[in-house]
Amino acid sequence: MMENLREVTSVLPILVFVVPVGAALLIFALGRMHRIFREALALLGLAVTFAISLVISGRVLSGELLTAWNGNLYVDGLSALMEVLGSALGIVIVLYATKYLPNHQIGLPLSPWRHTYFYGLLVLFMGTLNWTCATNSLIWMWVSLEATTLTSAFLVTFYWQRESMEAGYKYLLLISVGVTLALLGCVLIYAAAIPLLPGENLLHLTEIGNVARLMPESVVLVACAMFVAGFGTKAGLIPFHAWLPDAHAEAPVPVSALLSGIVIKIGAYALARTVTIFAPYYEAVVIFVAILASVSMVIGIVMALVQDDLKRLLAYSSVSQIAYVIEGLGLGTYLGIYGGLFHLVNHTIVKALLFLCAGALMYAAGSRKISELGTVAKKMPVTTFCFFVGALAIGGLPPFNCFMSKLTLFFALADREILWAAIIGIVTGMVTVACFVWAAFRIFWRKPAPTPNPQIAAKSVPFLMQVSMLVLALACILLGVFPQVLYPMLNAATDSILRILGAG
Amino acid sequence: MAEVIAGGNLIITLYLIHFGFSLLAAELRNLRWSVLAITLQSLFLASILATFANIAANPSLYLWSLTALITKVMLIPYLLWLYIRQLPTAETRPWLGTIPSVAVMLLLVVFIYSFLHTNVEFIAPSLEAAVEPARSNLALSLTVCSLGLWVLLVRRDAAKAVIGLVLLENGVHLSLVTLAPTLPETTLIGIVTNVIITVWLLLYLAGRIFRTLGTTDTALLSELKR
Amino acid sequence: MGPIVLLFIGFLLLVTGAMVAIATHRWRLVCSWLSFVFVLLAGGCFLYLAILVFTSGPIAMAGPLLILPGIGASLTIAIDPLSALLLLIVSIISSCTTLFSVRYTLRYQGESLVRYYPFLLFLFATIVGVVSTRDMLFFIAFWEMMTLASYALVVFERGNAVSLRAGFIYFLVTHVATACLVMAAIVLYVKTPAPHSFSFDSLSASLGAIVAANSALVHLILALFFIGFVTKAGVLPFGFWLPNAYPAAPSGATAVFAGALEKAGIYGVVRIFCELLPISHYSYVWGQVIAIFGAISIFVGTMSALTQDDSKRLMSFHAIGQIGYMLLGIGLGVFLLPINPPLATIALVAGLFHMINHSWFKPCLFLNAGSILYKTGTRDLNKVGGLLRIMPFTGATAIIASLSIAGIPPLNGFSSKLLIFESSIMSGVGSPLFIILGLVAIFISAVTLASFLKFLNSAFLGKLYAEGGIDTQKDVPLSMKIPQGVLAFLCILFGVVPLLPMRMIHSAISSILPANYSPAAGFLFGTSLPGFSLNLGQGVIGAWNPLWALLAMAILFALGFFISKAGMARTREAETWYGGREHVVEHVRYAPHSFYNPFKQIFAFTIKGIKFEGMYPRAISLPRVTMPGRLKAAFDIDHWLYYPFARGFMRLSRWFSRVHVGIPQVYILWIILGVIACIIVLFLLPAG
Amino acid sequence: MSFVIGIGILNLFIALGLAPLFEGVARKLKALVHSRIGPPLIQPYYDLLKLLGKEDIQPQGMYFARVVPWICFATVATAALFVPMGTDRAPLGAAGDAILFIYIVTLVAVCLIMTAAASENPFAFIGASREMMLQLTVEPVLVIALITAALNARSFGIGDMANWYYFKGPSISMLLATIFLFLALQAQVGKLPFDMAEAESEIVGGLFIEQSGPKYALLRWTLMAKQIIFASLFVQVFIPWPRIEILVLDILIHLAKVLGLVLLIGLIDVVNPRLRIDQAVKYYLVLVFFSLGAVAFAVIGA
Repeated sequence: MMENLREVTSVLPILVFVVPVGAALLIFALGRMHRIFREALALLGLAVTFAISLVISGRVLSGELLTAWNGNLYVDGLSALMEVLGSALGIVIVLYATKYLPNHQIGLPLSPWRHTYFYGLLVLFMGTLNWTCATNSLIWMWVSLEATTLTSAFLVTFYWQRESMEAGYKYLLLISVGVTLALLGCVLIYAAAIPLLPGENLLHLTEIGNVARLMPESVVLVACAMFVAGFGTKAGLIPFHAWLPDAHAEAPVPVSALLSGIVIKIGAYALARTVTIFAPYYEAVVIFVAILASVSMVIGIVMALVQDDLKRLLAYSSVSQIAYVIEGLGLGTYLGIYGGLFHLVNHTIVKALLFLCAGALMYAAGSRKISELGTVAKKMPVTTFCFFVGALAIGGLPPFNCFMSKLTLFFALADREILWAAIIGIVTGMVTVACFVWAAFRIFWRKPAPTPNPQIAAKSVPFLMQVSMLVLALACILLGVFPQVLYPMLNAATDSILRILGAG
Repeated sequence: MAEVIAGGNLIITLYLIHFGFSLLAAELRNLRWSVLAITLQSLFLASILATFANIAANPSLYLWSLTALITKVMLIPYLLWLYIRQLPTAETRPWLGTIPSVAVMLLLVVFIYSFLHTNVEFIAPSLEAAVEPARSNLALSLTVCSLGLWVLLVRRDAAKAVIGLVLLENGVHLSLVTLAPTLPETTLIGIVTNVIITVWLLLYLAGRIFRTLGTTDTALLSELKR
Repeated sequence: MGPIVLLFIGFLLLVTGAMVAIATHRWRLVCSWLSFVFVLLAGGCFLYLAILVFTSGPIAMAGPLLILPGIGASLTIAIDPLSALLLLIVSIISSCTTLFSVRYTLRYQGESLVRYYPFLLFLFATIVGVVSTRDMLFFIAFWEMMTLASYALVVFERGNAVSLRAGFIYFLVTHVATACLVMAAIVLYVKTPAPHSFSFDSLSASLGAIVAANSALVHLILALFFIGFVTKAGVLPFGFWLPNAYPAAPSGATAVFAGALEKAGIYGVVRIFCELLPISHYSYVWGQVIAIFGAISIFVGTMSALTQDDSKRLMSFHAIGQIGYMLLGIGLGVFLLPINPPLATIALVAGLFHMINHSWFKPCLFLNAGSILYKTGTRDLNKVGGLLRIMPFTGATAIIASLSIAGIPPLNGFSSKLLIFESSIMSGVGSPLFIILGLVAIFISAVTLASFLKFLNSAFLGKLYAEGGIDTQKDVPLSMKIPQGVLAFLCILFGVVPLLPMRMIHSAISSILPANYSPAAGFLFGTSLPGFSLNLGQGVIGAWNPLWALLAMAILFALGFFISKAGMARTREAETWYGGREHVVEHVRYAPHSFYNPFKQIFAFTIKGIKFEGMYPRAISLPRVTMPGRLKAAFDIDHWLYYPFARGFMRLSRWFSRVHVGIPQVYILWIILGVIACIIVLFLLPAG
Repeated sequence: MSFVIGIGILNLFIALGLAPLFEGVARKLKALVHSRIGPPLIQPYYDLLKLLGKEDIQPQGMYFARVVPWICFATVATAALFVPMGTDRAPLGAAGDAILFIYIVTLVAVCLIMTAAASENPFAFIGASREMMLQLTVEPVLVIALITAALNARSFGIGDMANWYYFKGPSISMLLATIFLFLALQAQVGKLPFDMAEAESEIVGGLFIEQSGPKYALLRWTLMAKQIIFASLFVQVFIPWPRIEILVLDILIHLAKVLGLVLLIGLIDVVNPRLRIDQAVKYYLVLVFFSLGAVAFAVIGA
């Protein structure tokens, strides 16, 4: 626990979400003139945001808590982590998208406006993400969370085909309904907490911890149920995950990498801010989250096993992997949260890598169906290597990053005497390995499919896309071999959550 | 004391009218009429806010009713009206006819009121929420929310789904009044802008779907199986 | 830092070697020779380190290299004599096999070397990692990486489906084994004292605590560890994958598997059952379990080897058999720990001595099989014959290695088998179980001899014959002869001077067992360097003096030579006599598969139609054999266990994914029902 | 040290020197049974001397084939050094030399098989495979008998076994072991019912078809010596009784017992037809199974 924490008011938390919004507006304005404008502006916006978030995390690591607007914006370890992760992923995705969007098969020739609003919405989405991480009030967090959904809705329906519109419609409708339920939960918690906090009219997330135990128990349980349901829809836990496979399958690959990488993580972040606070005081919440997570883990990966469409397979595996993160966060102990956050970071990297590989495959082979992708290994060595690194990493094999995070999670579960969850986790790990290795085997090494797809590797994968894939693959291996690189950042994030719990 | 009681039964009547219009908005098959019903319902929501302002002597509630008036009574109906013109007026046949859905709704109202009147502390977090006008307001908001969900569940038409979503948001807006009166206005404006943008995006999407699919029947939107 | 730096230099060399191999894999010879140079240097470092440890006691790192604070795991490096043994083996085996594969991989023109040398070097690095870490988490991490590297080597020949399938089975089985290790580690980790940590000492403390509480949990932990290690070592019934997986890999890699990879399993068993497990009645029970599994593998492995005609498969079955001998020795040692310290030490020394000897003759045999494959292009013994005429050096090393694995006196196999037999029979006085196991061991050593004589007679002796034709009359290139020569020389050296390695192993054993538990080496094995005597405290029970025997044999050889020359008989060269008729080699050859026909008929009992030749069901899918459908189905595990399970699983997952009907309203229904379910479950769960 | 050399020379003299004599006696007995006079007792010496002078035919290029017969002779002679003939300790034997003896004898068999295999002649291969199968099934009987004795005497030394048996007197396990070992002796020395390895009539000299001249002489000599070694082991361990502490007399008694045993073997050899190899293997496997009974009794301590 870092004791010497100084509340420092600084302009950074505001900048971190104003800059992307500004950049987005600029893109909307100038984007149509020329390709360079929109891509350069997007990259510039995200680079500046990334720099700001690095400065913020540097200051947070040195023991400062940045606040702005007298406490309404509040950046601690966890939000710094999410901002850094988000903007980093954003940069990689934009790099990938510059090459991917202009010249791939699906969809009619894209008008310049279509490109501009893609980059614009992407950067705007980053802005809303940073705003979610920065706000300190429960209700404002809900508002910004809803804003992220809105900005990413039209990214999903980018192709405006029949399927992508359907996916977009479901994405928007289901998440709005789900997140409205979470609003009910927020209102309940707000109403229960306000009388206990005199002179406080905007319920700060940091203060909830002090009164967590004093609130009436039935209200807290109902609110937790609402939170889990609402933010669970956003994160994609089983009964509420319906939008996830369709949105991932139909959205363009950079967007699905974004969805899988950051969007569901915002759901997990929201749960970390709300449900984890009640974990130490209400054993039922911990057990409930563990049950729900185990169910989503198993059913998610079981459904992934049989998918023929590569992106739907990756979507279902996201359902199963995010369950690990939420199970960790739900435990409420240092090790649990540390493991959950560690897996959150690892999964973002691995899943983004796998989606980019899927994109490269679609780019070269023009098809998403595993049955139609026969032996492409020889023609696409980099993609094969990256996909295998991703497959082995997500399975949780030692030299890669998910091994350490899953192991930390299992120890946390074992420590909290919930051994059955650990065993389910290990079994799911094995099924994940089997599912991915089998899929990789079918795609890369199997003899060509009975109906040989003519344009297999008609085009070679452009260099920029390969670079972004290699960067992510390298991150997987590096984090696997030197897990303690992330230790200071994760420790700060976990301490920030525990400080909120501890205060209570 | 008198106006309190007078105010009291004024509130009850407003509640009933509000509930009536939301039921109408849900059931009317002609989209234009249901848009009209939803605007009236929002109007009464604003009036409820106003009456609550003078009952609980909380001036900020007047501001709340003003914002509700601007957004919910003017902006959303304008958007709805703008897009409904492109869509067919008649709504596609819902799964359940009017009689069974009305019956279910009444059953739901009875259940929620009886449940809240017996053990209100189960859901009401603080003491003043458990007092008479707030309690029935809470009950009303829960019913309107469940009505909204019911519309989303049963109705097949895309526009009708938007109306269901608006009903749901109004219900939540109502609960805000009783549970979170001290909420600053900016947050409220934030929530309401969110609702507006959602409605606008959904309607634009419904329009595009209608142009490609030819119908606004969301049940047909089920290509992505398995 | 001191000498431990050598370990990092070695490790670094291997990793850079792998990188260099990746970089230069286009130019095959350059890549091979560079890898060999790197491996030789690394091997030199490890060898020097091992010798240093034997002479001046264990070396440990000052602080932990890498700390995982959250979990309490830290990569602490410590080389004690036991790991020094493994280092010794790895250093020599790695250099020999890499040198051998320099020319051997020229055979695989189709396959790119980028999937051979990097993984080979990575395999050596991970084995060194496994033996040098004192922390269970990193032990498992290295263990899993070792499996990955070996899997990559097994599926080296991408073309043929058999090796891919064998590789896949190998991958799954070893993965399940590692899962057992992980679970055992977790159960132990949770029970460690307050600041949970993974180091072996804290784990052994927690195991001690559980043993003190004498709960059945100890059996669970030990069973999980045992299955984890034994599957890797290839002990039947867990090692069923071995006869398919080893021949699939190229001979250089198979030699490493048999030489060093299996020994990691044995190292694990010794580490857990002698060091972590405190000496208690558990070691009494588990000693017998280990010994019985050893005996099973000896019997089934070697009996089925008798009937094999494929040279590499023959060697793999014998690998299983020989591992059985080691486990018999170690199991006996663990069994005797609570009762009789001197005999326990001798038994453990016997087991480990056989491990080292096995690391010399088995890779040598695999390299011989590789040379035959290199020269004649076939592994089937029926298609080759009389190669001694054109491959004298390989033939000589094959004869030495075969005789030493069969346990013929002057060679190293004999001294370790002698130790195993004497300790098992002598300990049998207390319990009859070990007499039976001893008898099985002796009888099976005769069967090993028979099987290797068949290998020698069919491959090297007899008429020169190779179905695929032989390109050049010369022996295999020099770079393939040297490793076989080195290994054969080591077999002779360890056979003639057994006391030197036994003192090393004794120091390793006494370093693991509690202090001054096992009597001094001098007391147990005598001091005279040439021979050793087994002293059990109550008098010497066995002694073997190889030098004297060799001296006598040399004198008598000279006597025989002079007698035969005394007659001054003229010598004449002549064609072999085939009853005087014209002959073609094929008609006249006595093919190996008919070598033990009578014996096979006796041991080829059939259970209702399924032909069993020497305990291991011959390839069941014999088309010709008409057998009752029911029984064939009963034996074909794939059909009644694996495929239905897989199909059921797929149907379940297809049913789950069909739940997505696509209609938005249904999904909204899910959300509503989900919320209601959440509320109900939350209220039902036991509150706070 | 001097004791070892002295006894060593004595053993060699008995095993190599007297072996042809005992063979001559056996031939004489065969002749008497066939009711003919038969060759003089020292006929085997003449055969060996004649063969030493005969022309030595060698296969081209196989140096190994030339060296192997000498190795055979050397191993048999070394085996002789491990068997106590009359004395209580074998010249080279130390404590626990029973297992050494088993393996040295196996080495002898290996050398014989190597000679056959090196000669590339299919008949020799058939002989080698038969010899190996015989060795495979007969050796366990020898091993089990020795282990029975070892378990009783609590030590692996052949001398200790003999002493223990001498002082303790007959016991059930030892009697059983004696019977089974005697039944196995026939095959170990390669006498008639089980001499299919070098069956002259079937596979034309079997193992030694390609050997000629001095090589053949050495190999015949090896067979004769092997017979004496096995006989003396049998006699030393399993019939130790008439023992007088004087060395010379003990040796003479030992020779007498060995002679009696050789005669008995010769008698069985004469009257029995040659068995097929699978019959022999089946017979000996049954014998091995029953000899386990002897070990069981030894364990119980009977």
